[in-house]
Amino acid sequence: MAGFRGLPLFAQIFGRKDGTGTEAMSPRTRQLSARTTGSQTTRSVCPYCAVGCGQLVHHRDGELVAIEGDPESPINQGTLCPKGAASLELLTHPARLTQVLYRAPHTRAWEVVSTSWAMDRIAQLVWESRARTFVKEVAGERVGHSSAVAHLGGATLDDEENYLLKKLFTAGLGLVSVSNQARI
Amino acid sequence: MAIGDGLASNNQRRHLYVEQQVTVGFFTDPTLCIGCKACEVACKEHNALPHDGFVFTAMSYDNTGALGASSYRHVKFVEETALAPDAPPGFLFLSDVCKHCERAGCLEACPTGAIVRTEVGGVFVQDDICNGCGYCVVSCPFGVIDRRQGPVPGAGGAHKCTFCYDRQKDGLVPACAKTCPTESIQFGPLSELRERAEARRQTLLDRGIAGVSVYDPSSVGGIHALFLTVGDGARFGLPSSPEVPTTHLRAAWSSALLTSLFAIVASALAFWGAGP
Amino acid sequence: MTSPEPQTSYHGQPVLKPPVWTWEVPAYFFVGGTSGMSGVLALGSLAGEDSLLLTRGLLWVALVGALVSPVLLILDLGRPARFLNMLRVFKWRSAMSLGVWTLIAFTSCAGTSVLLFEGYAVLVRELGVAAELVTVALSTAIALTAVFGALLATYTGVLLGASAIPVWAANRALLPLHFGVAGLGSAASLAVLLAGDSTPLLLLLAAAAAVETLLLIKNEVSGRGRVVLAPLRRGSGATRLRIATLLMGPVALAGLMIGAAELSALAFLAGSLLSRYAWLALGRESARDPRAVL
Amino acid sequence: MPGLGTTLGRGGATTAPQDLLRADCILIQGSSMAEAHPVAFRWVVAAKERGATVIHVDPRFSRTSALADLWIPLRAGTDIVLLGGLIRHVLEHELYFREYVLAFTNASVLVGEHFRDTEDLAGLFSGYDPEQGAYDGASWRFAGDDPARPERDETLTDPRCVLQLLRRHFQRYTPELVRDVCGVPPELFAQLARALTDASGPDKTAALCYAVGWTQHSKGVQIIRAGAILQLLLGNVGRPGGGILALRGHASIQGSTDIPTLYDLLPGYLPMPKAGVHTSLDQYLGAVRSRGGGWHDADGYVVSLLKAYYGGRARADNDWGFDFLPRITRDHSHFGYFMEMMDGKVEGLFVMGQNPAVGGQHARFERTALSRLKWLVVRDLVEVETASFWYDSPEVRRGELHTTEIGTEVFLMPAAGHAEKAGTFTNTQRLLQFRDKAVEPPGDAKSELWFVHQLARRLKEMADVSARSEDEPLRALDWWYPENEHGEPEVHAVLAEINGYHTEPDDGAHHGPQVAGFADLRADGSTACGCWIYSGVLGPDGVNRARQRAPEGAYFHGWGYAWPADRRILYNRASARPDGAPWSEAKKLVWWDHERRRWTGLDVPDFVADKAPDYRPPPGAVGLAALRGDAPFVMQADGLSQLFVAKGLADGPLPSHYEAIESPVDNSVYEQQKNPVARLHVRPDNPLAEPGDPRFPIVLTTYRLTEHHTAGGMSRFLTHLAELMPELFVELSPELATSLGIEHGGVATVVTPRGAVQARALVTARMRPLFVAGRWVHQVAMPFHWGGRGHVTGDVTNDLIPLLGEPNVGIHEAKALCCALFPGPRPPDASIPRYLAAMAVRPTPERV
Ligand SMILES: Nc1nc2c(c(=O)[nH]1)N[C@H]1C(S)=C(S)[C@@H](COP(=O)(O)OP(=O)(O)OC[C@H]3O[C@@H](n4cnc5c(=O)[nH]c(N)nc54)[C@H](O)[C@@H]3O)O[C@H]1N2
Ligand SMILES: Nc1nc2c(c(=O)[nH]1)N[C@H]1C(S)=C(S)[C@@H](COP(=O)(O)OP(=O)(O)OC[C@H]3O[C@@H](n4cnc5c(=O)[nH]c(N)nc54)[C@H](O)[C@@H]3O)O[C@H]1N2
Ligand code: SF4
Ligand code: SF4
Ligand code: SF4
Ligand code: SF4
Ligand code: SF4
Ligand SMILES: [Mo]
Repeated sequence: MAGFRGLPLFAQIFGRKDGTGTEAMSPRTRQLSARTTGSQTTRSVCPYCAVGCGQLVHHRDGELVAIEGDPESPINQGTLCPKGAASLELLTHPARLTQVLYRAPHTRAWEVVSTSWAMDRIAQLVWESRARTFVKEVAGERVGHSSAVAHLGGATLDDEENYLLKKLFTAGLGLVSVSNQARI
Repeated sequence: MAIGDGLASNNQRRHLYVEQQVTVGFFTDPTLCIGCKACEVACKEHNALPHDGFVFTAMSYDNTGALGASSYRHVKFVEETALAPDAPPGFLFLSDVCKHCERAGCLEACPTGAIVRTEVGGVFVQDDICNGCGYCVVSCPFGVIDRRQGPVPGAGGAHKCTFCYDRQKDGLVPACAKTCPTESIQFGPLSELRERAEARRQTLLDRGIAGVSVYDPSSVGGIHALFLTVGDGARFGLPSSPEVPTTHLRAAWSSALLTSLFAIVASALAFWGAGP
Repeated sequence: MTSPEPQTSYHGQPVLKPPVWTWEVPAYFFVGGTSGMSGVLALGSLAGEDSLLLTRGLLWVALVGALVSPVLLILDLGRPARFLNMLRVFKWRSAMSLGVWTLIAFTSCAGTSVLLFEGYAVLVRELGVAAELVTVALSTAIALTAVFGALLATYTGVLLGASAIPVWAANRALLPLHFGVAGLGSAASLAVLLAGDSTPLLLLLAAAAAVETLLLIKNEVSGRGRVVLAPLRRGSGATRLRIATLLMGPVALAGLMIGAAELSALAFLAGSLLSRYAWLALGRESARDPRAVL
Repeated sequence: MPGLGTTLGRGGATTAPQDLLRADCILIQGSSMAEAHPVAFRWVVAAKERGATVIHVDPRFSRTSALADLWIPLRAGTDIVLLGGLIRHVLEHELYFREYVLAFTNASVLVGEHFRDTEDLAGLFSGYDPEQGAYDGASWRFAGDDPARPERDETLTDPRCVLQLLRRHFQRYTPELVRDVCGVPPELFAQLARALTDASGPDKTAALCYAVGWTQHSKGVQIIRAGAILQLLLGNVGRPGGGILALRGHASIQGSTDIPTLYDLLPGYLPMPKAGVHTSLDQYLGAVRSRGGGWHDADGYVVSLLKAYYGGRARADNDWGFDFLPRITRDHSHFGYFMEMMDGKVEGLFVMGQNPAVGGQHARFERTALSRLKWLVVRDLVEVETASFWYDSPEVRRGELHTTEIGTEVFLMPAAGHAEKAGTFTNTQRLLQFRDKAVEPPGDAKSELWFVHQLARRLKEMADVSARSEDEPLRALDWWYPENEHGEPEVHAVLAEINGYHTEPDDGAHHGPQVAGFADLRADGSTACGCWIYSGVLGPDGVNRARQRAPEGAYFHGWGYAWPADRRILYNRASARPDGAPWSEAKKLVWWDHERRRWTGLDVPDFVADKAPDYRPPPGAVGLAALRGDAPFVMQADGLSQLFVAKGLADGPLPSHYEAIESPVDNSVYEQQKNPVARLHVRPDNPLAEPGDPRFPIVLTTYRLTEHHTAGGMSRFLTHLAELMPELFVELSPELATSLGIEHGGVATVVTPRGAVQARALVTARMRPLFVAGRWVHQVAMPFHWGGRGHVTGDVTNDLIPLLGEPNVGIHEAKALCCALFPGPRPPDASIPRYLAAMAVRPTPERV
């Protein structure tokens, strides 16, 4: 009988309703709640442009649920532009890379390699290229650099990351061909 | 309320409108809109909507084209070619959305009760009920609701703006209004918005902007998503006098009943008269 | 290009959504109309004499149509498995809701009628139910079949008329008549084809054809220049509707006049079917034209 | 950002978008703020609603123009003429804010007598060496010996004083010139001038917003200089609702200039040592330090940086490891080394968060250059075109490159996204905002922090067993960071090093307590600091100020941390009169509290807190003490903003108009056609159109769309963004479309000497031909977000753009060049010769 009572028609007849209001709601509708409800929230900053809008990253059990503007941020006061609003898809879309891909010289296809192998190989390549091309001095002037191993990028990276990159590449390895979007 | 009120603004603060059964709405103001489409994206992200095709329409910067089963917000780009060669061109943006009509054609038409009126006055399609009969589609005088074509989640059912009923139940502002960077979309109690819309109209008239009006057609008993229009509303694709389809019921049923009567009588007469 | 036309619509885009319905819906209109009006004829046939066989046939047509109708309806649903949700509510303002309830009522009545009709002997002779009682029940059932049948045949006009599609809404009063009469004529035509012609059937067919002829004329002469009615003037919907009403009206009449009853019946049936498709096409075209509502 | 750096003292926006709310007028020029910084534009709209006048100067009528009160269309690349016209207007009509200009700028300073202006030398300044294509700026110096106390003429009448030089220099920038060069009618110019000058004065301010619409020119720095001069003359810098808002690009572009991954800078805007120039630490410090002003303390910053880099190996006896640092010898910038790459001189390249195959200039050149590498490491969220150049590029499709012939070893490594790692972004308003990590990155995706740390560990191990002297810096590198369970260094440890610490550990720890700010930094090895301007972000109390989220007050201190020292409006001492009182009640920000004898107000004073307004430096004073109490530009040797820049710019002390390198017209301002010191990189694989080349009569400018992000890696792969702008298009006027037979919505091909690109035609009255120097000039505009991958693909606009560089920062010229336009698609092989042949016979389009 409970099922029958739950039927909107019943509610309609006995409640003199026209079937367009809450009486016609399904159990699911009655239980609706926002997808962010009950999730954990981490404060973040939009990864796209330099406006630096505050974001709230909602996640549950290690999975992202939603990313929205942080209403407390004095920069954006909860709002976001279309890019910021698409941040969830940015992190969750299926084209995200999840493995290290490697292409050997002259071959036609990617292969999946382990991260540690790739790191060892990259370290080796850096080491060799730098050794081959290191210039100690030019015309008696101290140079101490290699310009043949280059770096590009940084404006999407964190300050801490750029700091370590510059420290390793320039202060450690003596690489000078270092550039990022600020140049262009 | 002004842009920059932040947490104090209706667009950001949590609310109890559902519990308190306050009728809420939108007021969308093209004179504040920057055509960024954040509202479209935020809506799609929140509702996990599929894309609507990657089609270049050449309709200014609008490649969404229309509201539909997978686009609940649609920013319209109205470009006016310069009338005088050196006058600045007009370029107006208006974020269109379901009107959540006071007398909603879709709601009245729905045979399953899938469409309901919520506590806050929104018109809500219950996806778990809708059987995809499509009657709401031809019953919306604004061309809003549509049946989603597969193969995508929610295919076969009719969809449109939910007024973020799920969010509102938890005291959250609709995703589109919350994200709008310039508060071109304002969310709040409908009565307040009506006043604000009128005040805005007056302000703009005072600033010398001609042809400003509030779009709130009485022919459907008023709408819950008010718009400001500049110049001819037709440029924004807003019907001048939308009709609630059920206003035609009287005439149509009268005709149906008379026809029925005619058929029954005629057939009786035919057999009776033709009898021996 | 420097003196542009004033903008009268949003990039010429449609304001309304076209109907999403496919072939099943007009087919259902046709089947529902024919079977519904067969119920009406069944009632009428009771007034005649010696037409019990005809009554029986008409009831069967009504029942078969009643059973085919939901199949067509369901086929068109975006989510066919949810057809039964139609029974969750009863909404008098929704022509679709009323229609479905009508269909159910009609199916029940037609089914009951057929059952009573076919079970008459068993009921009276073997189960000993009073013959009067069965007769009254049967007559009532047939009467109700007729009433619901007539509504079934005409509500589809309400369904379209009470919509936002301008050309449908503009014809709200006409469509139930148009569809009802088409149903009546179709029922008569089908009966002619199945049971052979008889005066009452031919009379009814003639009456239906006459009404459709009038409607054809009305469509051609009135409403010129009205934007909402533009689809009736030009386009594939208009062509289809012209052919359909020509078939139902003048052609069927002509057939009757030359005594080719079967031909008339066939023409009418074809026109009747086509007219439903025509109206769907007209609806699509109407929805596409922003001028009709801006 | 030397435009702002040389003029004002620091290379950052002086203000924040939120402060625009207090502006009476907002001039947006060289930016489409509503489109590229939509949320920052929120504050423009808010200001407009409060009555501010919003002006947009842009070749395109854009979504920004739509919201502006006034749109001024101009020919791309002519901003200096318009700004020069405004400067002239302000000077000629004595509309400048005299008290401000006199006290806070170097208007009264006298320039040495050897200086010759462009007026005298047909568009060149004195000191030009045509052989080198470079200036010797010696003759641009101020009169007198002590830069901290230059000779001044407070009456502003001496013909050698900066104000009079300005007057003379801009004399020819008349409204008529503006009309003839920019295409701006005099009435419109007058409206603009009125709006700006009306919003200037003690109780009014106007703000200026610019972005890459100004920088991406062969004279970008000087355009910014012109804007800054105008703002200074109007008295708008350092005041609420005023200032110059440089709208920067990526999430942490400001951060990546502050802590630069750039060849010529070290953290905190310290220059990279140059071979043969900075031969010793002393020599280096001599060049970096100034006698007066904030740069005097640079020795502490430099030594602390070396201590942060080399730890215990940086000692007094080895010049704190100064010689561990490499020296730069030439242009090692993006373009510089891509040229070398093309010539086979670069072996390996790391690309971390950039996509030069699409975003790079002359992208076709850059993609081809990639194929000459021995190895390439790309780290990104998706497989961007830079990673797939060897099998999926226009060059491979056209048969210019063959996959199996490409010997490059390519690594494509998955990067962690912003919510998958913790770290700090520095936004356009110099605000450091720390993000916590929300979730783990997917699969094998790792942060750059992890990557560089793991690479460093491996390389340091190799160095430890090598005996080579060149590996000494690597062995010396202080790589002390504790690791977390993922093998990632603790981000707070890195931030602590950036902030700086006392080197003396208490108890066997790596270091002592963190320093409280850059004032604590010493040149004696007792402090280490990775980036002095960030010092204070993670002080001795251990509070990460970049992570703070408790905003308070009008400038919401307590939300993030703004460098330097949490000052939100730079040079804010200028918001008070020389005597320390606010200019007006309406525009008060920082003022002198006579009672407490301190600067106080709504912001952290950008000034020595207790230096009285009437302070006059004693003879022999150095550093900040050498600056007067009414000199707000504390990073300048004289404490004044520099209307005339005597030192530090490659292309002259004053902005002067040169045509874009590719321009349809001759320079009508000077005989000198183009920036004489622009880096042209002319070579057969980088051809340029000559000025007025009849084959390329149309001005092409490029821009971004709200719906996409730069090279597309963060937008083309997202359905919700890709569907909004699915195809590359070119915007053109109805007049041009008619004359070329191009249909709205149809396909057109854009051709420059470097490439041919196909796009859909968006014919719109928002693009407008301009009447320039007696003829109609047409402009077309293209976004540049498409490439070969993602949900939506298309030709690469940057295949059209030349590789050439502005002389100070090497920025390319993507905002003004020349092209030809054809109806219809380009042939699959993009055979440019075919187009060039066809072009020879085409008449120049006219307005129809
Ligand atoms: N949606 C979105 N936002 C972004 C980005 C993005 O890709 N998409 N990118 C970010 C990045 S990296 C950056 S650097 C910024 C850039 O931000 P903006 O500089 O605002 O971006 P653009 O669209 O490249 O150029 C701005 C305007 O300059 C105009 N312009 C072109 N030539 C000239 C000229 O000669 N003079 C003047 N006055 N104007 C000219 C163009 O028409 C355009 O409207 O945006 C950031 N924000
Ligand atoms: N014609 C023309 N060309 C232009 C311009 C123009 O105005 N006109 N503008 C120029 C300007 S201002 C700029 S800034 C450039 C921009 O051009 P690019 O910097 O080349 O382009 P982006 O697409 O921003 O590249 C950033 C990449 O970083 C990736 N990424 C994001 N976060 C991370 C992370 O945490 N780690 C790693 N490893 N990767 C990450 C993104 O997926 C993206 O692929 O384009 C320039 N090109
Ligand atoms: S939300 Fe938009 S404006 Fe804000 S930081 Fe992100 S990209 Fe920039
Ligand atoms: S606009 Fe259409 S879909 Fe929305 S409530 Fe009204 S009738 Fe329904
Ligand atoms: S399609 Fe769904 S929502 Fe629309 S009328 Fe039918 S059942 Fe109701
Ligand atoms: S209210 Fe919610 S569902 Fe409706 S348009 Fe806004 S975001 Fe979309
Ligand atoms: S988010 Fe706001 S400003 Fe952006 S398009 Fe939508 S309504 Fe307009
Ligand atoms: Mo950028």
